[in-house]
Amino acid sequence: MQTEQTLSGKAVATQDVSVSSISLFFFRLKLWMKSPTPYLTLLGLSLFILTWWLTTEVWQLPRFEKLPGPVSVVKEWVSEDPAYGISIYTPEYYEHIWKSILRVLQAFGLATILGVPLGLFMGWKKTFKDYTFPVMEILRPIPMLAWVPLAILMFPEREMAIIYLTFLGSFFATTLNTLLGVESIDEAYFRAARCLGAKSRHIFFKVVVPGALPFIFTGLQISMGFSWFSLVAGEMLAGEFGLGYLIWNSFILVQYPVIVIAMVTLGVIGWSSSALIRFVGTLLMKWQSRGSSL
Amino acid sequence: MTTSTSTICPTGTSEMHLSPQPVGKLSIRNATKIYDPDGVNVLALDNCSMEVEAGEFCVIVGPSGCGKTTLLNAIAGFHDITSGDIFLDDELLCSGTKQAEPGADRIVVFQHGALFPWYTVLENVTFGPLVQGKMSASAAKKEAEEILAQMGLKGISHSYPSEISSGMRRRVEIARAMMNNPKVLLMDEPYRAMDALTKTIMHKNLLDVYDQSRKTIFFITHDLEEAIFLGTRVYVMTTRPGTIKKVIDVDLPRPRDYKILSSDRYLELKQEVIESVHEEAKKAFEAGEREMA
Amino acid sequence: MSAHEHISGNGGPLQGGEMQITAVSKSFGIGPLRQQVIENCSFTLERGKLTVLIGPSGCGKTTLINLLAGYEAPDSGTITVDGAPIKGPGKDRLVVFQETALFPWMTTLENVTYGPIVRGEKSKKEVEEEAMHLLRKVGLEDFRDKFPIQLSGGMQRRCELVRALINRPKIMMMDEPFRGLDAMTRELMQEYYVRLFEENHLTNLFITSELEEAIFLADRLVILTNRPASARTVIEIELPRPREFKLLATREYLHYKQQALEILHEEALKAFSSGCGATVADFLEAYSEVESK
Amino acid sequence: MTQKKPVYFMGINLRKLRKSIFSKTTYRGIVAVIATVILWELCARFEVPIIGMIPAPSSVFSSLVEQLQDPAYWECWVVSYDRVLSGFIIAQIIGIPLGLIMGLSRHLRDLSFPTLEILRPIPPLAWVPTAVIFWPTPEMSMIFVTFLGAFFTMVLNILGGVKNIDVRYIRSAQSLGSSGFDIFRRIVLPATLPSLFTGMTVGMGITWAVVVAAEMIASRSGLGFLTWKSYVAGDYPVIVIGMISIGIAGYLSSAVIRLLGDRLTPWRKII
Repeated sequence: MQTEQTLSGKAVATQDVSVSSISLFFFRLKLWMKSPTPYLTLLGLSLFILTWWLTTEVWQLPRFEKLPGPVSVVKEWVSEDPAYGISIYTPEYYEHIWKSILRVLQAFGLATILGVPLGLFMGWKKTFKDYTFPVMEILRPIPMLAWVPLAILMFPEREMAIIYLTFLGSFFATTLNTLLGVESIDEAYFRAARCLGAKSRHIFFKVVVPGALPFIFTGLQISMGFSWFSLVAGEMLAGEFGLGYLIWNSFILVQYPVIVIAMVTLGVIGWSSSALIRFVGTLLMKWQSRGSSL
Repeated sequence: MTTSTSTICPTGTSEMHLSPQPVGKLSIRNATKIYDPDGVNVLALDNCSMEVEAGEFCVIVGPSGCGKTTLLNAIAGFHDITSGDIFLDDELLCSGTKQAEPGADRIVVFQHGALFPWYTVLENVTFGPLVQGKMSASAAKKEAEEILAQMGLKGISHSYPSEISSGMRRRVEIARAMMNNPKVLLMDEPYRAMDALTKTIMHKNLLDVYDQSRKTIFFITHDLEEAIFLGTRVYVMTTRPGTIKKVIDVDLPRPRDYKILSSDRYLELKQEVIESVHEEAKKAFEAGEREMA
Repeated sequence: MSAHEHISGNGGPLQGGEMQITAVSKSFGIGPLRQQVIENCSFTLERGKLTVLIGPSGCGKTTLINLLAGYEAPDSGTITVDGAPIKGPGKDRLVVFQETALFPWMTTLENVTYGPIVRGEKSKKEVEEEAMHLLRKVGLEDFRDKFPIQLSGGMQRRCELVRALINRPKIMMMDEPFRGLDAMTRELMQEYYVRLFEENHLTNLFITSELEEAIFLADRLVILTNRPASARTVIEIELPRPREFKLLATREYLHYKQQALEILHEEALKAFSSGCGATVADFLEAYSEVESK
Repeated sequence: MTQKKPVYFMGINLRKLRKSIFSKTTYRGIVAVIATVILWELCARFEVPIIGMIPAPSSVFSSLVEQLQDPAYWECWVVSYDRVLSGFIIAQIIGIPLGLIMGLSRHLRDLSFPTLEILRPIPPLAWVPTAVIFWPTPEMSMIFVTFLGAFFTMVLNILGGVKNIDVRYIRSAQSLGSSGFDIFRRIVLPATLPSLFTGMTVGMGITWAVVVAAEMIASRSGLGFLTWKSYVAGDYPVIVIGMISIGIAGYLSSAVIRLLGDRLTPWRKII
């Protein structure tokens, strides 16, 4: 199978040289524009927004009438003088965003710094795994959000409690995926390294770490999702500032369009953070991407 | 490609008798291995004995699951044997009480290849000397480039393994092994799953390396044609529990090329091997089905 | 493995068909991405003969079989079975795929009876009886209620053969069916398959990239050119039937092998001059040196 | 050289079982868990900062005895399970057909996938206020949020499962004379089952997390509320009991799904 793939791959590669890569990109773009995909995508999105608009603002169906409609949301969002105090022109909006990002960064960073080495070590030394893994397995089924009251109790400050919650969410995902990554490394690589005279520390840094990288990054992506998930809950229950708090506060103060603004903002930031991790992953794992792109 | 230089065979020259002392003599005496998976004993090797001369190209053939790889792993030091002794150059390598330590004097070329995918070709080839601290980075790089060039692999040293063809990958793996000047090269069905054309190239390349270095090569395969074409001696193993059933001296002259494939002697040898292996293969096949039922 | 009995089951003898491929072309993509995979390819699958297609890896063999099976339509040219042009996939032409395409969620028996049952030609009981009859012949009767994952590689291939045969196809198409099996099992499967063929004399098309396998099996050997693929040469293999493995050590076999290798080499040369493929370059390098010696 | 033969009892390889029970791994695991509990007790006794705030295992145990006899505690289990199951089942009813249709029809996929992609990164809990505004009863809004948690995972897993079906299976079936609905029923459906169950397992995990949080935020019943109430009331050991109960409840639900998955996809088990 391998040679066949390489062979056909090379055949494509030689063609790419004869046509320049820019013109090829435009050709692909043109092909894509000719296919129904972009139009259906647009249609789907407009249908969604149209339904939202019609049900809430035009027909004002029962139950829907209370929901904020797209027009009121967008108006509020881009207004220089927003009725409820949150728009792209108000510093408060950015303060909420920044606070949430900061919390996720701290928690996620801590989870990565602790989780990755722990996972690597668990995968590398079986004895260590024997002792630590059962404890983790017992803690794992407890949803991270069930920790909320205990977290508030444990930490003197609310801020620390929220960060702790967010940290818990990502810590398990990171550790377990790293462990899985080490265990997925083909035994032949360990054997080859030992054959070539590698000592323990060489094996750790030159086989275990790079070999587990793909799984580590999958883990980081999942853990980033979890961070946002638990952050919102933490902020809703115990926050001052932050997007989760903004959602809950706007609900209590009956400032409904702000809820939607905060939700969409959360979605965009959450999506961008996973995209960023994917990007860093591709950069670090050139040996994977270069091979497959060929 | 055929010019012999000092880099690819640092200890010897193309003529064997000139080298001061050929190394890499393997003596396997009464090796027995019992596995214990799931609390069930499986006899993988049963009193297996063989003497591999220094500088011999020794080929082991036998049906799948007959214990060929078990033997290779014991020599490489990946696991122990239950009883018996294995000597390398008259020094005890492993026995029933002692597991061999994996080391750069016995390098394995693996069945599915084990180039580190996360390192470039050059980083792979220089891995051995660098982790052993035997060479400086620049010296290792220079020597690696030379070896790669001799094996016809110029210009790929900064590619990743996933970017080159499977045939090239195998050659890089041999280059990585030769970089350490091992006493024995252990090859575990390295050309399995390659198509006929690629195999042709691989054989020629391996014969070149062998003719220049005269390393002891311990080669495991399923492919009988390959066995006779490459080997100095072919050892036929029985189906599990594995022991040596027959030793066939391949008295074809070296250096070998494809003309040998049409010689009468080659056909005779092939006949002989087909007969003894086919019988074992059928036994193994039927035993496998009985086991599954 | 009692393959020497007649395998047609209890539904009368099987009747092979004749397939005519005339000036077939196929390309993928458009504009600068267009790749001509098959160009002006013509050959005939003669009634009751075993035709083997061989060509370099990635030359478009699998695309060709997709066209013949009717999964894809050719850009131009015609494909007829017994004079009638084909329309889409049909049970008169059955494909046995690379690796295995047994449905993993069905047991051996369910897999085999799938075809007749969905077509509803016979009662379930009749179909199952016939399936059991066939399974018994290939030694799989004890495995009727096992899932494919519980069968060994060789058993899976035999189950696939039965799944195809029970539909009484006019033409059997085998797309590198033994790829991925180890060499020993592969040889046994080849022997087994050739017995089946010699019993039935269905029209068979067998695609492979292994030359040895090709010559051992074939009545007619069609050598394909490199991309874009077309039939380059047809060699009639007049080795005696029934075929035995000893054949591989005879002069006649060797003669065919060298004849075919020469043509494959020429094809590799052409492919190289059109700038295609590292494997081909490797091959050329090795092979040219052999010739110049 | 005598060979030991496997000993079977009710289809279980006894030697293998004995080997795995009396292994170092089991022994080390038990030691580790016991050590953790002792450490936890000590931390609480000596009032170590942060960790010491967690109620000690001894006090948790004594209040557990009380709770187990209290019908209100069991009421919480019923209520939470009720919510999880309603949300989860609705997610299956809507998610499975949607995922299948999106996998089979390219046009429908193009049409609906972007909308899903936009809604998916919004954490489910961010929907709580909107749900409370929209649905007439708090119960319904909670089930809606629960539903959301499982829904996206289901759709994406099934979509992936359908798209990854090996084309050779479809082609074989076509050759063998099968077509239309029969291919759907006998090929597409079973081929998607493994990824469907993966989606269900992941979805069940998310569902519990969502229910617990939603109960804390916007409800007056259920296991999540039990934990929150205990915190507010200062009955700290019950917080730990609530957490453990939630852990057990979540684990049981996943175990049932795994069991169901193994039953319905027997071909994945090896031997």
